Amino acid sequence: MAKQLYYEDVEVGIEIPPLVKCPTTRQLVQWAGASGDYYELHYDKDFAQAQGFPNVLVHGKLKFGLLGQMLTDWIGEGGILRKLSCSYRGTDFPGEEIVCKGRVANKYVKDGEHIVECEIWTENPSGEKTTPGNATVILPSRAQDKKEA
Amino acid sequence: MQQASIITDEMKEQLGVEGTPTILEVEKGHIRMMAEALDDPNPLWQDEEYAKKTRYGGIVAPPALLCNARAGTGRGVQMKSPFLRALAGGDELQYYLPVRPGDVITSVSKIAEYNEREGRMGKMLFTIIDTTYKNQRGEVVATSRSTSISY
Amino acid sequence: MKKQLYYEDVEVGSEVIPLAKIATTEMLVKWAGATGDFNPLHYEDAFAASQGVGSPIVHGALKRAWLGHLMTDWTGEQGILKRLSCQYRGMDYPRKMKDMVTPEEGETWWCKGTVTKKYVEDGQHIVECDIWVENGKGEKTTPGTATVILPSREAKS
Amino acid sequence: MAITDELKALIGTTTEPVIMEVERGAIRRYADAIDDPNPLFRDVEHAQSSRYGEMICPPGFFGWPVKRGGVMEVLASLTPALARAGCPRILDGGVDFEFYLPIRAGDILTSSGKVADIRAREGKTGTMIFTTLETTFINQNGDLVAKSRATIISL
Repeated sequence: MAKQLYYEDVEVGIEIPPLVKCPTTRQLVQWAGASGDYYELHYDKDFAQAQGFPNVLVHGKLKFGLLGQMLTDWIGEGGILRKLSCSYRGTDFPGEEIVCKGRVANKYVKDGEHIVECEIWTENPSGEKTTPGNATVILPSRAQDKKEA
Repeated sequence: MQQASIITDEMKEQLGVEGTPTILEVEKGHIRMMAEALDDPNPLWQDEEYAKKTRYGGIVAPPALLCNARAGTGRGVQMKSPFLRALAGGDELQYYLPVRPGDVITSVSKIAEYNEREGRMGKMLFTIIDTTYKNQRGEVVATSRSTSISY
Repeated sequence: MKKQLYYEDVEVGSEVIPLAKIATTEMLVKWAGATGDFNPLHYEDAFAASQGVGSPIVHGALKRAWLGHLMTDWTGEQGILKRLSCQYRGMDYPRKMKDMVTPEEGETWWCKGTVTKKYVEDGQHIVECDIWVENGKGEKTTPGTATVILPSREAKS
Repeated sequence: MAITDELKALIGTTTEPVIMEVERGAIRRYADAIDDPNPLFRDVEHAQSSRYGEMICPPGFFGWPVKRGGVMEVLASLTPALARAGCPRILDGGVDFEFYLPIRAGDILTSSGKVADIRAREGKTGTMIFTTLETTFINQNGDLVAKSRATIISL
């Protein structure tokens, strides 16, 4: 596991380490099974084409899940994901790279919690943000750790 | 001439009405399927021995588990739309407590809002669904707000 | 629940109550998820074409599971399935979906069977059957056999 | 014709045991996938009041989805040997299950696989090789609950 991230390690503007993914049709079928979302748009090419798309689409919620992975990887076991929000603005297709990215937008201490707010998004190969959103995480603080020790 | 609204009185009556609760028994196998579908190797989702030593004290579910057709987000509510085609518009999850294998999550959804908009492909209906997820102890583990777009 | 079938209710030549099934692309994806068999032969057009089967085919094991459903429905909760065997002889192609709930018009598969033998052995009332999955043209694409133990009215009284 | 020495040597190969926990959700997903509404496979209350006392698995279901291993592992070593014997195409020929005891949700099954037999036969289109894979399923009490014999046809 990666080393623990602390509140003191982040500043407004810093980037979250990107997570690069390239979903395959197999992964979409796996997601359908895991999520119980069997909408044909995500595995039946003829169905997708009849709806005006060139190919089957990556599930929006799968992209939500990938953004979740980027965040849980980043905050480590000592961090808590409090909020994850995103909009499915653009379509992504299997076989194309999806890069999950993020940036710290705000940090503050409230009610003893060390809170970090981030902008997050997924990017397609043309650099378009197909899934913009935001997240709130609570990080451990070195100062607090010291006090408790 | 003013075009008729696609939001009918029948649809308006559904606003705020709590749907049938859906129950999700959280199981290790399901968490594993989810982690495999995300290709997320984090041992917190799968490795009991490892997870025991963390502050969670055992396996927990990845955030995506509750963002799931089986666990709520619109299950149990009567979504009405004049259109046949639908897409997910967005999801917002607030997490309060970890979800663990063995938990029984009851989720209750309601339609919070209908909005109609004119899009590139004609009229579109945005349906906003709010869901509350409680565990077997009645604790709220998460809430969500999801948008479904039909056109 | 359906009413219970007894050993005395069946004779050699009796029909197993047929069960209709419609394989759809959706069902194949559900099957992949439920079994963890993600062979692209069953959902990826281009891969299926490269394997010389034209388009995605129904999993053999899914048809086997249908035959299991045929037998457990027929024998009821008091019946015990002891053996199920089948061979994958012919390929079947799922129906596409017209919309999110309705399959397109097309083939319906029938799971069928007949009793071939009945006997009592070690106090058990045993019935053997030929079973098969039949496609829309009436071809048996998945023939097999099954052995069940049924409750007996005599033993009960 | 006879099978190659390489294939002959593979007869009797066993696999590492695979552990499968049988969970209710997995049983339900399976029953959904075959569109089987039987309440023994879905409804805990019904199943608990039945003679089984708990949700049971439909025939042929052993707590999937499983991680890789088992039969997949055998196939990985078989496939190249079959190709070298001149039969690179692999078809699933069928399966024969024997059920000894009901499998209930909560059971922990251990499956072990073995290459039981490899035979060659002359068919209409040339040589076909029939490989029989035998798998046994044992529950947490050490009881044999089921056995399967799967046939793989290579040509």
